[in-house]
Amino acid sequence: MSKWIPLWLHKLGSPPIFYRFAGTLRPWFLALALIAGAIGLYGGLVLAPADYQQGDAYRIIFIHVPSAWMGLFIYGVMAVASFIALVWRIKLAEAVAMESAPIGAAFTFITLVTGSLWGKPMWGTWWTWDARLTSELVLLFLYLGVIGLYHAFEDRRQGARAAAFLAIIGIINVPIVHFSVNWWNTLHQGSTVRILGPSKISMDMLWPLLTMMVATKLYYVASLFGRVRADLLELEGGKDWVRRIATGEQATGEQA
Amino acid sequence: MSQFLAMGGYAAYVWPAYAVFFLVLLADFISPMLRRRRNLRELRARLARQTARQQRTASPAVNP
Amino acid sequence: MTSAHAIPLLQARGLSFLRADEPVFGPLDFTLHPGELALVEGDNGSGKTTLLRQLAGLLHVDEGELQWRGQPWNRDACAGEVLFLGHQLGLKMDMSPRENLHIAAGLHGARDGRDAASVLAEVGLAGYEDEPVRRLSAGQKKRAALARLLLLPAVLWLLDEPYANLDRAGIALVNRLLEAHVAGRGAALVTSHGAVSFHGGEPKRIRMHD
Amino acid sequence: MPVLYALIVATLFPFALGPEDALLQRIAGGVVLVTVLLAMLLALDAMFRSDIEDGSLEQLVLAPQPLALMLGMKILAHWFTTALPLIVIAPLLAGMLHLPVQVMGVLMLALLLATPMLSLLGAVLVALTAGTRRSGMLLALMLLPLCVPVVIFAAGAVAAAQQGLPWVAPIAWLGAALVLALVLAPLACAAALRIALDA
Repeated sequence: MSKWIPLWLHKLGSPPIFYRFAGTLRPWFLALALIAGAIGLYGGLVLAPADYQQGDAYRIIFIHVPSAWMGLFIYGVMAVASFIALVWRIKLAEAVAMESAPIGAAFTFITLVTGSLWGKPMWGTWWTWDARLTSELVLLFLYLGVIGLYHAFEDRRQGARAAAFLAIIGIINVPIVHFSVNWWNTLHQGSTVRILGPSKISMDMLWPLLTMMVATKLYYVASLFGRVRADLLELEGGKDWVRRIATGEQATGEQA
Repeated sequence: MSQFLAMGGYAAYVWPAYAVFFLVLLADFISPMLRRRRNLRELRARLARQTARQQRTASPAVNP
Repeated sequence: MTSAHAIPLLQARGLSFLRADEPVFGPLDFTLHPGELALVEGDNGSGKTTLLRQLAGLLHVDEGELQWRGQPWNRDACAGEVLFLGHQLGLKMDMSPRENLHIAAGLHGARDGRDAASVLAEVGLAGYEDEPVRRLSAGQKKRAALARLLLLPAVLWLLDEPYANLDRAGIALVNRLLEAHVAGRGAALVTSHGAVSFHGGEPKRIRMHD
Repeated sequence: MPVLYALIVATLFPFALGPEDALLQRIAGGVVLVTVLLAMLLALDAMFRSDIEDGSLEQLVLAPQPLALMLGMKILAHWFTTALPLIVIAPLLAGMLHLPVQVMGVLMLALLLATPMLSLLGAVLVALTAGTRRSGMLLALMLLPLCVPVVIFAAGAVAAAQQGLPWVAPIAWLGAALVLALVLAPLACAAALRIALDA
């Protein structure tokens, strides 16, 4: 167990191999993400009926909920990659962790903005100190902390290791924040409005939602691959394989 | 169509939400592509400078 | 000079250090036995300080192998046996040399029969024991830091530019300390630009560039 | 210095909100807590700064003693010099904002449990930024998510006491968290420091 994990990781973790591997897979992931996204949005915006309580405003759910889910999911991926990076010092794991952070922050930001746009017609306010919204805001700050710490170091690998450590502290913190914010809400008897109550969600609405969740996941992989590829070129600037790419692409013309 | 765009009167909330979603993800997707282009350009410039330096140090030896 | 078959104190094979995938130095191969002094030679930016920090355990070993007394290097095995004196002297400016030595001795322990007063007298700081370090001259601060070498029971000294800021008498003092240390089966790695007049036999030389 | 800062911040609140007793009374507990937190944040950045600059942190890392234990002692010293003075003047600040006297005890208890938490958590983050140049703003950004639960429970206890509700539960949570942090934070701080100094 402790032997083959690093061995396997080292093989796929070899930057030139991963660079080619990610380069071939990325267009496929992107294409699948776009197809799934198109199907999901068609189902959500056109086919699904309006909600009997919220009218058409509920249609924000098809981007809001998948984004919220991605914000948490990417944080988990980042924490796992961070752990691998710290224990086995694998460059690729560092790149995966650090390049996941901006994507996760983007999804968390989308969650907050769309939640706010949804909340205005439903609650009559742009922002409420509801447990979920507050936790989401704290999550955004966690992401920003990781990104900020990463860029504060002059040596990028050192920065990646420090930020990876922060990411791991953060993942311990997320459930604690959620618990404490919940408790805080009961104490202060704040808004008890729930967008998604315990009510059952109809099938017409559920399948577009699930399709969108798949689409955002596929998109994450595509975006992550692109980012890690760019990162590896930067980190390995002195190596031969990067030089070959640099000189080779001049001949064939630039393509991403 | 216009009925679809009106979103039952909630167009002012639904469409901005979707716009934010797509714009943020577009920016997220394009930024590493730009970064990669810039890095490759810088790397090429560095390699060119290196070969230029080598030629400069080599030429006096040929032509003293 | 020393028996070749004895276990070396420190042995490096293909040791190098990379920063952002650019080699800072290396690969280096060298061995250091008890009773040996090695001079680390190289220009500015050749990685002398980096090498010393790596040997002290402040920087990780990525490429190459480092052995301590015949075993793979690890932090706990050589803790307390290595004394590192870097560009920053590690002196608290608001405390006196005596108090600074008390802290160091509290962390590392002290050699038998040595105390702060006697080692401070030996490095020429008699009468300055209780002056705040802040008020000492640069050379005197350096001497206060060198006093640690006399007080603490370390086998391997890693001295980064020990001659900097010192006058002629101070340079002689460093040489005297090194000679006594080597004579007592200690070992030392010293970086220096200037020529070193060392009387305890010919020192080893580690070249950073070849 | 942090004490003066706390005094200034607490003085500004009545000017901003008006000297109305009932209003000040209601926010007093929270204001004192946040003020103390900000004052501690101000001093946090300097926790290892001078030790890094004069090289004594390197000597500490290389000493043949458990690093976590030594850092624990440093954190304790930092708490004594920055947080304790703040706790001492906290009743004064609370009095200026008309906090009821009966609640004062709970406030002090909450501060006694919350400030060591902040010192411990802050120390881990400061250690992580040890290899960087200026870190003031970054430190605040990193500390905010970690101190949210601390602030919630500490202020929650005071608010509960003020409303005549049972306040033992949040205090107990704070105490439990503090015990956990006392054990784990020095270890995390040592690990973070080794990463940031790249050992």
